[in-house]
Amino acid sequence: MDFLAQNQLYIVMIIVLAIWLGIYIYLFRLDGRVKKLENQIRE
Amino acid sequence: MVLKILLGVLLTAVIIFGLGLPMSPHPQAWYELPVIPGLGEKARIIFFHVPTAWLSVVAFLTSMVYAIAYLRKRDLSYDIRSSAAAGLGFMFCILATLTGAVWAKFNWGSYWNWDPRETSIFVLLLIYGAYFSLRSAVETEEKRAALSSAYAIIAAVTVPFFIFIMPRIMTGLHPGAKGDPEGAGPVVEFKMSPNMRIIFFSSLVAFTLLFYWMFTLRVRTAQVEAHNHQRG
Amino acid sequence: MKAASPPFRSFLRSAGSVFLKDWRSELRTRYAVSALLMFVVTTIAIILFSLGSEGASPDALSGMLWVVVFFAAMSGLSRTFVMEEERGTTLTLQLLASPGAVFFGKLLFNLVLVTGLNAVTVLLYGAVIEGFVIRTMSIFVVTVILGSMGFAAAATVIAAIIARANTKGTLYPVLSFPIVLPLLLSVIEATKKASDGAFFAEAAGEFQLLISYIVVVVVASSMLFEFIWKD
Amino acid sequence: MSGRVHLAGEGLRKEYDRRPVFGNVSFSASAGETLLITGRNGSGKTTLVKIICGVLTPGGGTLSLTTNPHDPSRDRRGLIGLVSPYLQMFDEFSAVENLAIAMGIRGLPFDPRAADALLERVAIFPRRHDQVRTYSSGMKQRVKYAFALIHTPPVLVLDEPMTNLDVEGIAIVRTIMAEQRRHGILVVATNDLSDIDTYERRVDLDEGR
Repeated sequence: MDFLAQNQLYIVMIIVLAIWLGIYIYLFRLDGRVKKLENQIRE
Repeated sequence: MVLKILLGVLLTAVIIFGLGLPMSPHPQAWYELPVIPGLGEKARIIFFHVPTAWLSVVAFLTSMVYAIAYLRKRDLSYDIRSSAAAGLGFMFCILATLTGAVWAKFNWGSYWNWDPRETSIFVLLLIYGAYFSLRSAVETEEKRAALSSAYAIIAAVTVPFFIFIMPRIMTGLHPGAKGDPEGAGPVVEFKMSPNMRIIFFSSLVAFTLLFYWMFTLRVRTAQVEAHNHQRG
Repeated sequence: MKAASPPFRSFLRSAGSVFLKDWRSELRTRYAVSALLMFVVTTIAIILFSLGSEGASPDALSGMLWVVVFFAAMSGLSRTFVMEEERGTTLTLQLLASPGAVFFGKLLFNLVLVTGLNAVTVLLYGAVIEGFVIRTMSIFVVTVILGSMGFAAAATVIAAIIARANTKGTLYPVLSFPIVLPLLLSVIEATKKASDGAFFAEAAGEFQLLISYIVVVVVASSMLFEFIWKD
Repeated sequence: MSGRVHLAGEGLRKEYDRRPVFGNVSFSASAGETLLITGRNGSGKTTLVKIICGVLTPGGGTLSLTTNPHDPSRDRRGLIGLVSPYLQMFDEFSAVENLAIAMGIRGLPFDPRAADALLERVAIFPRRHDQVRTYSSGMKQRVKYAFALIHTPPVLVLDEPMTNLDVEGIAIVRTIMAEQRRHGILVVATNDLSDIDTYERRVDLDEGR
């Protein structure tokens, strides 16, 4: 904790990483769902 | 699939290295970033702010190219692409504006200074905003596509004039602008060490990939929607 | 003109007749002119009230002149197309004339309208607003003329888009502003130079910019107009 | 005077909002023939009329209108006259002025005597200098006939030709229709088959639904 308090930049980094991970996972799931719908249409 | 994984790795690396690597006044080791006088840690924004601004321009051009394609071919799938690109461009444009404004508050003392680049992105925001208000005002799909395509092209045609007007009217704060003793040429050139450059260009590539992925996703969802609409 | 081929001459005739029809219609109905004039008077009055007894700098005043022009133009220049759409005569015009003839006829009409409007605005503004002085008249006159042409060029195509959308006018300033902004910035800059007493040659850059703007916008809109005009 | 006119549509279709209005419509007609367009409400009669007049681009298919000998001074617009309920005159002008405007915008010379003769024929003559906005709807419909005929088009397109007309008006229109069939093509879009006694060609937009 001391380390983080002194290097606030790493807190920023962790937050940004978390946001990015969230977006990434969201996009992946969206991609999957769209693919499913597209397959439904094709049938 | 390869692209998606590449994107994931690349952007994660950009975040870790771009924000994580220590800065030192006289960089020796490969992992040390140089300190830019007057900016310090705040210089790190370049890895995220510039790519968003870059994408808002790329998206605008993409949208215009598909607008021309729509008017030539009268195929609604081009309009889907055009509006999808414009939508993403609008989002990235807002992101670039916000990140820039917050950063400007801490570095230049105020959120907004009407420096040439701020003015241009403001104009881009206005164009995007007008484009979407126009789209929402037209009900028939074919008409909406034709009118908004025409508008996008007219708007794009007038944008280059800003490049000639801005320097006459205002002095710049952004690196590369007139009146900046350090900068010559575009924003990318300012005093970047080789390792910074690698991170910066990786970030550009990663953001472009992200844009491409989001773009195809939007197009695909819109096509599914259009299909459902068609079947009633 | 002797060598003009018959199709070209009939194109000119056609565009001229579109202009003439709008012109005579305007004389009869005063559809656009009265709204425009009232707008100019109202805006100048508001500027007068807000200035009060305090003067503003000549730079600010030359900027404000174009604010008046912009909003007045935005209130009136869409009328040519919106009027056709409201009265259902768009189809009639589509049957009669090629899109190019309609575009250039309407462009000419808007040009006449906005030039007249600007002349009135400038005279009124100069007479009423104290502290607004023009030292280099030649720069100012050329600026007003080129500015009018630029406004007409940009406004005509946007008006055509607006008329075909369902909004009829509310979106007009929104759509026009980003398009007109380069024009607006250059004319403001040139007007400042005129009021500072710069030499004519010093404004050459602005004039080049204005001329190329007009050319680019007119060429692009005449190419796009067919897509806007035909369903 | 207009030579052999030929009007042909091949595989025409049109969509609105991705929904087909009609698909694969074909027809042809030559001078001296009447083409009848029928179909229920919403079957796209008006859409087809607008496509024939060249103000609407078809979603697919081709439409050709040829004259023989080819007259280069007239484009497609000059070959067609349209009368329809949704066509509006410039109503702050008089009937005569409307005809003059029409000829001017078409890029053709205006002959006032021809205009007077035409207005006489549709029985508007006494009020030809009054603004169109003061006319009754039946009179407006008559002015539209003059408006559509002033440039003597080889193809006359009538959408619901008898709208708003009284007995006298209907008689006038019948003679106009008969005359058009003598030298050119008459296209009529209507569901009221009592309007029209004889026709050579027919497009039924209800077919194939």
